[in-house]
Amino acid sequence: MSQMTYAEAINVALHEAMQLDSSVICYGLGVTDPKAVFGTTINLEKKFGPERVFDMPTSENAMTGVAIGAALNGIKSVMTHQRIDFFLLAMDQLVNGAAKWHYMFGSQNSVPITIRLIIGRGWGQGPTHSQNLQAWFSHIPGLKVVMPTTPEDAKGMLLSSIFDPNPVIFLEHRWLHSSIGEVPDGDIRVPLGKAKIVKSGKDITLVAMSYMSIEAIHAADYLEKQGISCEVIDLRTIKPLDWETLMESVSKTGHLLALDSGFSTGSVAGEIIARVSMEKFNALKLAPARLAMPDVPEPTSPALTKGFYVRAADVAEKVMDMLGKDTGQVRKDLTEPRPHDIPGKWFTGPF
Amino acid sequence: MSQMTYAEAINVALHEAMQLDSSVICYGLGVTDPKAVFGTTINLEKKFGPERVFDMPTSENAMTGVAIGAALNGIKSVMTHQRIDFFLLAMDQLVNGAAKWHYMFGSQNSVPITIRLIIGRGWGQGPTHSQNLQAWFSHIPGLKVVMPTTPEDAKGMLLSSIFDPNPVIFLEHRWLHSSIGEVPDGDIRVPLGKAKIVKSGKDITLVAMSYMSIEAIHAADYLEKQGISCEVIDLRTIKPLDWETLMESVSKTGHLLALDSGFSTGSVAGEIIARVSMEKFNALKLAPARLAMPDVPEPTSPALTKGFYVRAADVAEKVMDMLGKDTGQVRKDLTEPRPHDIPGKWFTGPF
Amino acid sequence: MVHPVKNSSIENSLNLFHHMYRIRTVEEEISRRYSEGKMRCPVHLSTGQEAIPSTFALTITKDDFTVSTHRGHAHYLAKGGDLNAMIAEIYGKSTGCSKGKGGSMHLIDRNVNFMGTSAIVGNSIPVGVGLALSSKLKGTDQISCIFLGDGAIEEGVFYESVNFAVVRKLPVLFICENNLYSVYSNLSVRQPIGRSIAKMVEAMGIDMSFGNDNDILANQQLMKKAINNVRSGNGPHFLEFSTYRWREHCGHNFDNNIGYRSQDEFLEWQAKDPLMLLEKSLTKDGSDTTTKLSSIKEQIDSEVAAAFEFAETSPFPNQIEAYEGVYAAIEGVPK
Amino acid sequence: MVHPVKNSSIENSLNLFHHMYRIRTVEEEISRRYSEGKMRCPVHLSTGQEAIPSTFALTITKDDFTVSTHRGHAHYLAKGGDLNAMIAEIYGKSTGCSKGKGGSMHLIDRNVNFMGTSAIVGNSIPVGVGLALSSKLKGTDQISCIFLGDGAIEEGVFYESVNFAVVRKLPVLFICENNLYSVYSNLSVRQPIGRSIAKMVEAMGIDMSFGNDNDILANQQLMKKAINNVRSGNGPHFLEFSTYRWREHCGHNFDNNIGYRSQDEFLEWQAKDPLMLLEKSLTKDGSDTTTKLSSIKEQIDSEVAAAFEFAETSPFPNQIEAYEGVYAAIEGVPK
Ligand SMILES: Cc1ncc(C[n+]2csc(CCOP(=O)(O)OP(=O)(O)O)c2C)c(N)n1
Ligand SMILES: Cc1ncc(C[n+]2csc(CCOP(=O)(O)OP(=O)(O)O)c2C)c(N)n1
Ligand SMILES: [Mg+2]
Ligand SMILES: [Mg+2]
Repeated sequence: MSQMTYAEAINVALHEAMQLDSSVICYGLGVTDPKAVFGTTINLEKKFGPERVFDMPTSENAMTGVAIGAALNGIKSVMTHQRIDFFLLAMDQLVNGAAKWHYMFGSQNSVPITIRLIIGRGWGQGPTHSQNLQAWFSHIPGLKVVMPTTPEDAKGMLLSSIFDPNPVIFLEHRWLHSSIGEVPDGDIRVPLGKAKIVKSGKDITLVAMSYMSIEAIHAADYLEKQGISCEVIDLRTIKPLDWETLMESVSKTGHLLALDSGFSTGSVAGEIIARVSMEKFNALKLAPARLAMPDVPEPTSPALTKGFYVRAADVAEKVMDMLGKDTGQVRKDLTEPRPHDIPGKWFTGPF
Repeated sequence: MSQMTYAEAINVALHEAMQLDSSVICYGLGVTDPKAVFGTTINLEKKFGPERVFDMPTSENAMTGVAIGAALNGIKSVMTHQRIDFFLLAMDQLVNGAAKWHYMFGSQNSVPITIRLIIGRGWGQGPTHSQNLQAWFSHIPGLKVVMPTTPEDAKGMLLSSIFDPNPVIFLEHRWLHSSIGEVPDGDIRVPLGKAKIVKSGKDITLVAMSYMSIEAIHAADYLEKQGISCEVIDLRTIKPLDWETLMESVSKTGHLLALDSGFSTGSVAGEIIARVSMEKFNALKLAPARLAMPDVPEPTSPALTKGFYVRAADVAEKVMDMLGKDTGQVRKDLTEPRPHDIPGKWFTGPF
Repeated sequence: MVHPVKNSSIENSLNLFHHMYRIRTVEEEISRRYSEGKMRCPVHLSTGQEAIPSTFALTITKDDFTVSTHRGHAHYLAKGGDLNAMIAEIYGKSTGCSKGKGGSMHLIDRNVNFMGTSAIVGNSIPVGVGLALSSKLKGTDQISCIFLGDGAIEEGVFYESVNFAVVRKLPVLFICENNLYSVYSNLSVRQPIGRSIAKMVEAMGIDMSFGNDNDILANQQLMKKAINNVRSGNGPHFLEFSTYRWREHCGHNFDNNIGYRSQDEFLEWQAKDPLMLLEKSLTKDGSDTTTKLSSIKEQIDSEVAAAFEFAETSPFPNQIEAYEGVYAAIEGVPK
Repeated sequence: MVHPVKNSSIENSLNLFHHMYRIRTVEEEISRRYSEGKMRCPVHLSTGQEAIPSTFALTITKDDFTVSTHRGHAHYLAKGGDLNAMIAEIYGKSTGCSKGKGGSMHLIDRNVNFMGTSAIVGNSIPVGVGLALSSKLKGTDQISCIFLGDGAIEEGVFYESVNFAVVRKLPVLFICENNLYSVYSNLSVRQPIGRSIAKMVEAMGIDMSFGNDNDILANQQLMKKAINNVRSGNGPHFLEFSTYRWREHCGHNFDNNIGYRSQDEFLEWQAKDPLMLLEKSLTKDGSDTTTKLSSIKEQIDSEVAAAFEFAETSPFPNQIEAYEGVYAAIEGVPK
């Protein structure tokens, strides 16, 4: 057990995986450069050599197909993109190829590839460097979609993703990379498809993923002081989603608020509301609710992103509103941090 | 007013648009070939010349960017792809470019492009020629998504799409191309964003789009004989979706079944269930329901697609089940047509 | 270098004939039966294009990897893929090489490292490059062969794949069958008139060779050299062959009447039919050869008939299988 | 052809100096102020790369179209884009050229047909080709210029765009600024060593020229010829220039210390600084020229200072504007 950042936990997991299995390779733009993808790929090339760890041409689509081909002969690729937005170039290889290969060839091959995509928000990233497209991936049969929140889960789920025989989309939120936590040593595997109840409670179920789980926890802490007991579920895996844990929680609390870092319409949070409404209609004491990003591209100016993101205050206000409590005090208690567009003071840009 | 097929209606709309406005151009693989994209582009090149109507290289991504660039100088492109699946190669240009251009450059340009994509099912099209990805497009701010069901709407909405200043994804279901209907002459515009109540009823709201609206109508006709009155809403536009018409209907019927031709998880039908559950919770008399494609790539063998699609029988059975009626007779009354994998006997493949 | 003696040259020609005749017979039999409506998936036939896969068949080894396209029957057969399993796949049977999930456009035979075909133009190209990367990582001498058409040349992914193969000097053989058309579109509306595909690709930093007119013996030499070259570790190679498909792009008919190409063009190519020419030249070699030709035909005719019989009598997959196999199971963890 | 007389040559050099000095000053002023934290978006500076946009500025006309990349400040300025509006955009102000929505990576000035830049590598290339298609359709003589880096060459969309431009003989000028790096990756890990980009593109069927080492007067001739060529209807042209960025890929610092490139390499290029060399050669031309240089500098220094003042004092957009402008309004229909 050691304390480390989320980025370090990813780095440790990559070292562990490559050490354990010589068929694991790691590539992507910047994987071998001095910045090492926000530090996540440090020392990999040094340790495992340029055959297994390499930079690549700016050819997102072909390089995804390369991972598929290598996978058909037993190579487990971890491919990294510094922004999810760049990966839009590779949708053909991902959706027509990787996701369907096992199925459409009668289950003779598997495609064990892991695609690390960095999502984020803030700091002038603007419309094409800040998308959170998890809903797209979770719509596609054959893909697994993972969104860990804590350093421990980042490590344990990256290891599980790499050794999963299916294509896994591994989404890292840029605002989590510097968060710190205890991480067990060695080959720890956190199973895909199991949510975590990070806080148990009885009044309402807050369900979230990745960075939104952090906002949910802040809100739950605040709400606790206001006498509201929230059950916070960190989904961790978006597909397959752990419906069992979720349904059980809603059965208990009778209230649901689903959070999402993606655009509202067609969000994963929407799918959650839909499934709960269809399957636990009678358990719901009142209308379920969702807080996600507005259906708007993210603007660049810091003036325009003020109040743009879903923050703990929004969550707390929504919960109190749902439960019929007075919300007048919330925004005074939970002000938007300043500056609002960075994860912490340590962050000085440009990324 | 004349009787024509859906494919002819599209052809007529293209002629009308190109006649009305010399800045309309039309291109895509096969647009000028003898088959003329299932007959939809017949005579366009002859009438409007090879500068405005042309075939293209198999370069889906660049050709989408070409439409954007031309649009910035006032050209209205109608681009056509014979399968939606091919267009996965162009997600970068569509999502990072076309959808955001107007917004991210401070509303100085608009991008009036129309992208015709053919969706479908059946007849051995298999995993990569049968996807229905409307949920993806409707998740993206800045796109409009249109899915007409009738020949009249195909014509009127294609005209509206072409003259809309935004990028419009125009989805045509292959099984509708040969359906016949009355179509008004001339420059008729069916507004985007307005659903149509194709059958009014009081017991349950059936909401559908494109080919699924046909199955919904069949089911409603059958259910009427069983004493169940369905209100059938043909969405026609998926984004922006006509929430007003939908909410009003659910308020009246208290029951909702949403149909979709896409994969279940993350479907447009899911978003509909979610929004109705959040906004009309108290109007719902019981849990809303959804019928969409299974979360499975479409297999090729006709043996494997038996019972695979959502058919009128499934809809009728689901409705009766929701309303507590005996469903024992449904599948005897509404058998799966034979062969089950073609829209009609006239269809002999290969497409 | 030792020149091949006459006998071995006849033997070689008989072998080529075998492969060409086999591919032709399979495709024509599909064509003959297609309108029965039992093969319920799109088929893209290679009648007229048999020369290239046949030279491939004689040079490639079982362990080498191969991927192909929508028009993949010939490549599957040339690589040694199981004929019965292919026909059964087209019939949608459980004995099909993809268990009925994939159809004509998704062929695979792992026993001979035929790794798959794709219905999306260009889609299998980088997959082939990835297979070459895997050989290099594993230190084997397997090369990876990628069949593609002239249309696939237009996809950006082709170019990206070539670039990466060159940068990492991977053992990839690109085999482009330039049949002048992509569906009903002539090359001239898709690529610059007069531009050589092979020369363009050469400028990307890759060795290339170009074979004309279905000239099978000349092309065989190009194929051999290219395969040897790639296997020797000289990096990727690009082969372009000029050829012609006889039947419609998708389906079983002739379609010279619909107007996108001329009957004259078709006849010109039919006169260069490599199968017919080879047979003609072989029958000149005396009655022994003629007898051998007949026995090859006989053997193949009955093999093909048996394959269709196998396909027709095989069971359909069970409906429930449609819902299985979306995810691969984690080892040790039941699905 | 008349050779330029000495005087007009000095004047030309002074004009080039004007543009280079202006771009340099803007970029360096951004760099100087960046750590204040008021420009809250990624910036990709062109310090060291000024020669190419400056020759462009002197030849291109206002009506011609231009698109560019994440590293687009210099191109925007060279095309005649409004300096105040650019700096304001980087500051996220409502007076910004994209009203604060886009930032440094999304610059536009419709008044001079600078049509946009993109933060996605390769993304604006086909957009430029589409603009050329529009000129052809409208029968104007506007050409379309596309700035791109050596990294963008690796995207399939580049290749697809070139192909389409050639097939339809569109008036497109591709201007590739090859600065050897994509972020921290040297060309050698991304493209075949020793392969010429320009020659590869030529093999795609396009005219090309190559300019070395920031040699500004030579490059100016190439630029002029290329622009004339494209305008004359000879189809697309590809220009490649070898150049070097001085500062880090993204941000305001020097970064030769972090290890992806050597200080020596940097110093070698700095010694070829086109701005410094031009100034040196001009000051040799006598005191009159020296005075003119000083007055150019003075004028630009104060112009740039004013632009920052404008940006700093401009109002921020209203929060509510974030939610506006997702869709363009249909004419006659209120939003
Ligand atoms: C990405 C994509 N675009 C378009 C198609 C439609 N399509 C199917 S086959 C084909 C022709 C490709 O031509 P070529 O590569 O020359 O192969 P050929 O059919 O001539 O063997 C096309 C365009 C497709 N399947 N995938
Ligand atoms: C599709 C895509 N992939 C990766 C990136 C990350 N990225 C931003 S700038 C850049 C470098 C591009 O290099 P080049 O085209 O040579 O331009 P330069 O920065 O040298 O001017 C990269 C890879 C991106 N923005 N878009
Ligand atoms: Mg072809
Ligand atoms: Mg560069």
